[in-house]
Amino acid sequence: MSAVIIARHARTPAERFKDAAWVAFVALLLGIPMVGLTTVDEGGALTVQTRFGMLGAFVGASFAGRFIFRWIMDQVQNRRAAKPPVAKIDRTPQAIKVIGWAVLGASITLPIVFSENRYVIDTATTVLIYVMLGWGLNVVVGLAGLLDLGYVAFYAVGAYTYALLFSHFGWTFWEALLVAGAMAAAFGILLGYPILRLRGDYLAIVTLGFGEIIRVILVNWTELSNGPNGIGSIPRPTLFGLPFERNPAEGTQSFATFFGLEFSGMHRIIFLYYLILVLALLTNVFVARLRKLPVGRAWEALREDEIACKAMGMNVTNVKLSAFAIGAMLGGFAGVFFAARQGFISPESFTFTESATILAIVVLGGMGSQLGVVLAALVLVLLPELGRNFSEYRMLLFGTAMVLIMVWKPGGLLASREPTIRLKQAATEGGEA
Amino acid sequence: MSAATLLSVESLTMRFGGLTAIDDLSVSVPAGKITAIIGPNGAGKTTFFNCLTGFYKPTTGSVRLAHPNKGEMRLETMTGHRVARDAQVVRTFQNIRLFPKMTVLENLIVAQHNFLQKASGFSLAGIFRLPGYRKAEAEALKKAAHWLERLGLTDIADVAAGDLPYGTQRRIEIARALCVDPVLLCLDEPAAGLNPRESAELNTLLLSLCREEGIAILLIEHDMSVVMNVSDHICVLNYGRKIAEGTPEEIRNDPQVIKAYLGEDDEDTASGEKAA
Amino acid sequence: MAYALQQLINGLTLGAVYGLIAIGYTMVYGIIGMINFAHGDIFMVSAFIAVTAFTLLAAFDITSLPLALTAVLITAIFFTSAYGWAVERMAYRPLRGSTRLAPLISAIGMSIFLQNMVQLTQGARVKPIPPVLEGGIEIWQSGGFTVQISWTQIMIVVVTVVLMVAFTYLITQTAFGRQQRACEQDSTMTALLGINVDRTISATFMLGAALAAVAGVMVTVYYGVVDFFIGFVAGIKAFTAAVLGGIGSLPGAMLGGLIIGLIEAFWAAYLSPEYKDVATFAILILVLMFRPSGLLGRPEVEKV
Amino acid sequence: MLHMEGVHAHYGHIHALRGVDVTVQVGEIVTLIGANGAGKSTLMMSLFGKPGASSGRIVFDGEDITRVPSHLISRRGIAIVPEGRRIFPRMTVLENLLMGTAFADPANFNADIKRVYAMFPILEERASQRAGTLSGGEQQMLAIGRALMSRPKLLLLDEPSLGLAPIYIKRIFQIIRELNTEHGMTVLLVEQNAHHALRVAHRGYVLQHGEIVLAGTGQELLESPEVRAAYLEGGH
Amino acid sequence: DLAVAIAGPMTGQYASAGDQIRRGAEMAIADINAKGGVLGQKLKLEVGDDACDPKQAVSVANTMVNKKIVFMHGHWCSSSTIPASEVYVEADIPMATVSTNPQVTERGLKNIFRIMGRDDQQGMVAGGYIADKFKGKKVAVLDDKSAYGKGLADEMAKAMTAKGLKPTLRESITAGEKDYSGIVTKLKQAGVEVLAYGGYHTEVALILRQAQQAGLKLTVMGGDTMTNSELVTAAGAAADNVMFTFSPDPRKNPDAAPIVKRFRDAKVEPEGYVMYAYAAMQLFADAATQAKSTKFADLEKTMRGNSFKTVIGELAFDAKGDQKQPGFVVYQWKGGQYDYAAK
Ligand SMILES: Nc1ncnc2c1ncn2[C@@H]1O[C@H](COP(=O)(O)OP(=O)(O)OP(=O)(O)O)[C@@H](O)[C@H]1O
Ligand SMILES: Nc1ncnc2c1ncn2[C@@H]1O[C@H](COP(=O)(O)OP(=O)(O)OP(=O)(O)O)[C@@H](O)[C@H]1O
Ligand SMILES: CC(C)C[C@H](N)C(=O)O
Ligand SMILES: [Mg+2]
Ligand SMILES: [Mg+2]
Repeated sequence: MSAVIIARHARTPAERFKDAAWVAFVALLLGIPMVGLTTVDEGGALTVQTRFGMLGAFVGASFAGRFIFRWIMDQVQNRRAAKPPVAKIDRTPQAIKVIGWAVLGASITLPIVFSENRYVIDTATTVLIYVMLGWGLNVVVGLAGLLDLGYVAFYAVGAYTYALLFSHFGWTFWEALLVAGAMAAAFGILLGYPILRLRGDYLAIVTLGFGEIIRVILVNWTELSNGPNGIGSIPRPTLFGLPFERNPAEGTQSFATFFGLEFSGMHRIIFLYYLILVLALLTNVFVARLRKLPVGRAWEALREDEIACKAMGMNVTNVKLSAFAIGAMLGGFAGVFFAARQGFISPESFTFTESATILAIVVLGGMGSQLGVVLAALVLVLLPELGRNFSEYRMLLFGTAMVLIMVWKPGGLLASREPTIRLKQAATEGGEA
Repeated sequence: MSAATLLSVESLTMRFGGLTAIDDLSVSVPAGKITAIIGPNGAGKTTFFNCLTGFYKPTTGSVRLAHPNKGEMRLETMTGHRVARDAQVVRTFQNIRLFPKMTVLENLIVAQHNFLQKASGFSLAGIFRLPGYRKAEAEALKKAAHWLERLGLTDIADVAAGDLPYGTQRRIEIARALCVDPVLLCLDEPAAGLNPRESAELNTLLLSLCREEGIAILLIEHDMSVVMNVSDHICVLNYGRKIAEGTPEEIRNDPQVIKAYLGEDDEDTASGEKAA
Repeated sequence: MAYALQQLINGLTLGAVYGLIAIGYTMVYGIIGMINFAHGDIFMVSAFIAVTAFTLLAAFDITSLPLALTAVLITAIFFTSAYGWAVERMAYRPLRGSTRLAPLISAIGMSIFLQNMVQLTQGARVKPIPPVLEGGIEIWQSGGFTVQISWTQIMIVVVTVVLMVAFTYLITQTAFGRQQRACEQDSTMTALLGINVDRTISATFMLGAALAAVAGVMVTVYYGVVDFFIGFVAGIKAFTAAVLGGIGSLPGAMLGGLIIGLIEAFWAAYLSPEYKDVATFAILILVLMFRPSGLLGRPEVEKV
Repeated sequence: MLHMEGVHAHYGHIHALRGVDVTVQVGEIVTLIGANGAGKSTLMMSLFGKPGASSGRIVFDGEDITRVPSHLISRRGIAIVPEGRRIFPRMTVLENLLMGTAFADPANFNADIKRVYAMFPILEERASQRAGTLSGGEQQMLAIGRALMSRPKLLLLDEPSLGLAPIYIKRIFQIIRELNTEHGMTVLLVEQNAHHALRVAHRGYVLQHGEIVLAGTGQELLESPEVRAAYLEGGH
Repeated sequence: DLAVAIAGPMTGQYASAGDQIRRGAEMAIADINAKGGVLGQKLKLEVGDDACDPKQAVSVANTMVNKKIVFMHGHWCSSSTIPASEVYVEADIPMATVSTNPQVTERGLKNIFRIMGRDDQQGMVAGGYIADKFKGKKVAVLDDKSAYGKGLADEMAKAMTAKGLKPTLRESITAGEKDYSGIVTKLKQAGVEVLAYGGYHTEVALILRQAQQAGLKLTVMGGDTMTNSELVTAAGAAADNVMFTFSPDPRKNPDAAPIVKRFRDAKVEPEGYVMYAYAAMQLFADAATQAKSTKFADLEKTMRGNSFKTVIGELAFDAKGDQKQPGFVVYQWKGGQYDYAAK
């Protein structure tokens, strides 16, 4: 509420100065122990080193930064205040549609434009994996409102299922895909069952614990998972049986020889890209359709009010379990793809940080919004990538960005909710039928 | 009272620690009629509803429903959702519990979850939008539209339920409960927050639900202009016990009820004037 | 037997450390109903401040132990509280009134930020201090095995218990504690009753950070080594402890911490240390299945 | 005592108050009536800045409080029984009452709590029960009791009779009158029970779609045909 | 300009190793450029941060491919090196790594050259030393469950057992925790005097400190990660009980003396991986100069066929890409410095 007051009041330069001075003072307090002082190791014992210059620079920068920031914000607000508040027509749904199609178009043409740029396509593939994971987790968190901090467990289950099916039985990607999905779904139910009665943050810690349990088991149960060494040489998916290899086995064709192309590593990269694009789009259609089905509405209703759901005769247990199972299954699919793309998996890829990133994608995107997930995945994957140029500042900037985006858009990047059914439109549709 | 008994509650007791909220209560609710449960604040009315509808497990006692199609059912043994789904005993809440971010129409469609879920082949048929499911959906929509119309909510069907005024939300809750096809509809203070004019409209609605659709109604209400005008039968609770039972006329003049609940008549008596 | 006793002592001390961090967690949770993922990192910051302070004191030749400890505690509490305040002000206050998950994500971002900030400003290397409080008592000897309890261990347990009692009193018995709880349950209404919600929340964060600061100093003294990564594990363990004991309950946080410390010690002592985290989480799940609000958490009865 | 001038308020893009002018004199009971969604609750909450007035002026005791932060408003002597009661469900009844005294003179505490317990004996019986498990009507009594604990100069009551048994409704209106005459408390009252409300009120306003459409003394409004048709009689 | 790259954990838990690599490489590149570069072109260093996360490692690899690097020194963690190498091999980029897991070279990739020994050799040396030196004493084998630590510990246990010294205890701990009093008590109870440890130095320091508090005197045998002087800072005097295996100390290489001095002048102690990074760049510069080309086929042939003089000694590779004379030596810390341990 204090923000509201500030917003209405045109600030004088003196006030702005005072505000910035206060910020500088806080910066000084925070800076003394961290920036101004440090300990260095001089031959086995620590000594304190002072860095007053750096501290000064830090405080000065805080002051200037705050002063300029406030000034700009005030300008913006004044301009906004000058305009009378008009009742805006909510055009978001149309806008979202347009952006959605644009993003789709861009993602289809991307490999054509960047056909020689391995990095771009590979990074885009990573983005799509996260998009798919985000869409999967969105079912659990965004729609059903169940906080899941251990989503990575299902991703791991999918990846390891494929890796193990391959290494023990020689199953291919396509054969393993469905089994791995089912396996992950089973794990989803396994996790869901004991925690049906938990709410909110209790759910969070238990799911987090579940993710850790899976990871610790993968690390320690060496006979099964090869422990921390991971499983390698996982085969890449083929295109209807055509592998992407330079030297196909005797008497078989590879993609390059079949189409009479010269072998290039890019073929596989592009193929993997389109594969995950298709998987992700299928996920999207699947989830979007589910949302308009009774289960989907039940998930949302559950998020809104569990007790009212019960009073409407809804079996809340089944609804929760179905959310966990379907979310887990989608995570499992993504896991299979991940294993196939990396060719090597180890427990290190399935840490809590990974779960946190996926959750951040869902929340930053705007819970329940499909396009929001895409935007958030783009931001969260590209930020650290772009940040590579800043090397050691990379993760610092990443953390800062996460906070800033949340503060800037607390509801997520795209936060509007589209009804699953409308009276008007439904009536006209019904009329046609 | 010659009508068949729909619900019979026998020696129901509900204790919370040392507090006895319902004390050896026996009530019978006739089919196709409106039965009101009244009583001072804290008498145990809402607790009684909670025991009927599976939200609380009563300490002792039995609740038997003579379901018109399914025979006798023991409600006290059924858990939350089964009371609504199988026994078709549906309730509203004293503190409104809508799905606030969903639209009014969606609220009404969610109430038909079980029917739709089956029709969607547990989503398998639904995901491919097979005709069977589409037909079911159209049917559900028709039912929702019907109740929206009856409760005057058609214009706001596509508005998020949580953004609507209190009185409107009350009506949505009733519409939503009706979408579950109740045999017995339990309303907890449906007129709270309605003005006299709206209460009168509610009266009309309740009467028509009962008389035309044959839905039995169990009503908790403090607004005497509603209770006295629509009830066929009134049951008065105090400290979890039944202190009186009878027609509105009998109850209005029952000295015990006046003392514990209605208060001495004075020039302020709302019941008469409000409905004038 | 002697071995079991020693493991019990180890477990209790470890549990007290978890408990101490968990109290801060649970207190912040109790006021804004949000998991402050950055709490572990605040604790880490305080450990770094403690290291700097100890080193400074050594440089000035201040060797009196009580004096040094007090000075370090005060310094750490002062600066760490400033961090607690700033984190709340920057990352959480702007999110007041949005969904529950928004501050959670912001907290994760803050945690990443703090970790990397410390890594950048203080270096990625571990920071050791020379042993501060040495020695202890030998309690028992049997079969060639001496059971020891060090002064540091005693200090940690005592400090934790004292703080737990003091803060439990603060939260349950004082007007300030009542106002804190009110903020969590309905902040709008709390403001309507004349209470400055922002200030109450800030104060709670500072208190939470002060608790983390005490934990940071204790850990620095006990283990003698800190690095920028210690907040993560400690944070997760403390969070688990808080939930196990019943989030929002201070004695619960303490109890949860002790139980986890004991499970870890004994599981590692008699079964496989590899699976001790699995054991901890499995027990957590088991407990929550039967007591969905944790051991001492009040069951959430929702009257309908 | 209270003076609202051309107050507008919004929820997002919903324009809930469209320039309301309301005045409450010291020692008056003023009532607001209006249909569902007219903006009655919004008007009360806008005094506390939730939602804040986007334009217009609110003056209390000669001071402009339009932009004063919410928590400072109650300290000037305004207390509210809000819509939906908003008791603290996980606190005991006593703690809820104590919350009402955050800025009251502790010397009055014993007298105040006695007065509240006398009004609603059930609260004394249940002093250590968690408020969330109280019955609806008990919660309403608690909300009223909490508001009275701070000895406000101006008491805002948003549908105080909601969920109360008839015997208590009568009590409530008696109490309002008592507070007003014996303790000189000024009251702004929103009621669906317009009959009761207009009868105890010195003056009343009729709110429609966020605008004041009618004002007058209680008696005038009671007799006004528009009011009777719209709010007092069952529509048939 | 020619782009060459290093990759490793520049952030995260193992950032101090990344730091060493960077310093070594920067110095090497400065030196090479000062002498006119390679084939007339100046070298330009690209730094990739994988934080020891396999997924990021692949991403870094792709970035590097895009930057058209001609040589990679890295990655550091075996679990990163393995997946990343599959990217480099397709892009025809040779890499020199210090990752020690056998799988790094066992997969038959032709672009990998390991300028460090392997965990199995390392484990063999360490395990053999323990068996010889501490015959009859109780030895516990402990690891931290990382790919590196567990592999090393397994090899040590194998080698010891082969030489007739069976470990008394075989346990794992979780890296990143602070409290190891449980395991220390367990060691004390079992009367263990020697600890064979597979893992990183941070945990060893804590275990030593806590053992000291518990009145337990432990001798530790570890792997290459114990070169980090953080161990001494953190463990204090107890560090003198730490032995480890490492390639012969490049700082002792008389040929490297001027370089060592230059590092020390720049306030960088050329410990751990610093000199390896330097050597990797030398390896590339020499190979390119000899091959008169930076084409993969030429470089690969030259690297495999010849031997190179670097600051860490002569480098020559076998068909798999392993160093021909890995020569692990047992070291011991003494008063803040490490030196060859008594035979
Ligand atoms: N879960 C619970 N725990 C403890 N006491 C409870 C619980 N639920 C209800 N009670 C108590 O039981 C009594 C009956 O409550 P109930 O809600 O049934 O009253 P009611 O008749 O509906 O009253 P009202 O008309 O005010 O809504 C009340 O005194 C209430 O405080
Ligand atoms: N939190 C909110 N968000 C959006 N719109 C709201 C919100 N609260 C109220 N409104 C809208 O503002 C308008 C005024 O509502 P308000 O609650 O003030 O009416 P009221 O007169 O108190 O109605 P009632 O008699 O039902 O209590 C209504 O149209 C309502 O839909
Ligand atoms: C010591 C380092 C080179 C890293 C470790 N040897 C590994 O391969 O993971
Ligand atoms: Mg009730
Ligand atoms: Mg209202």
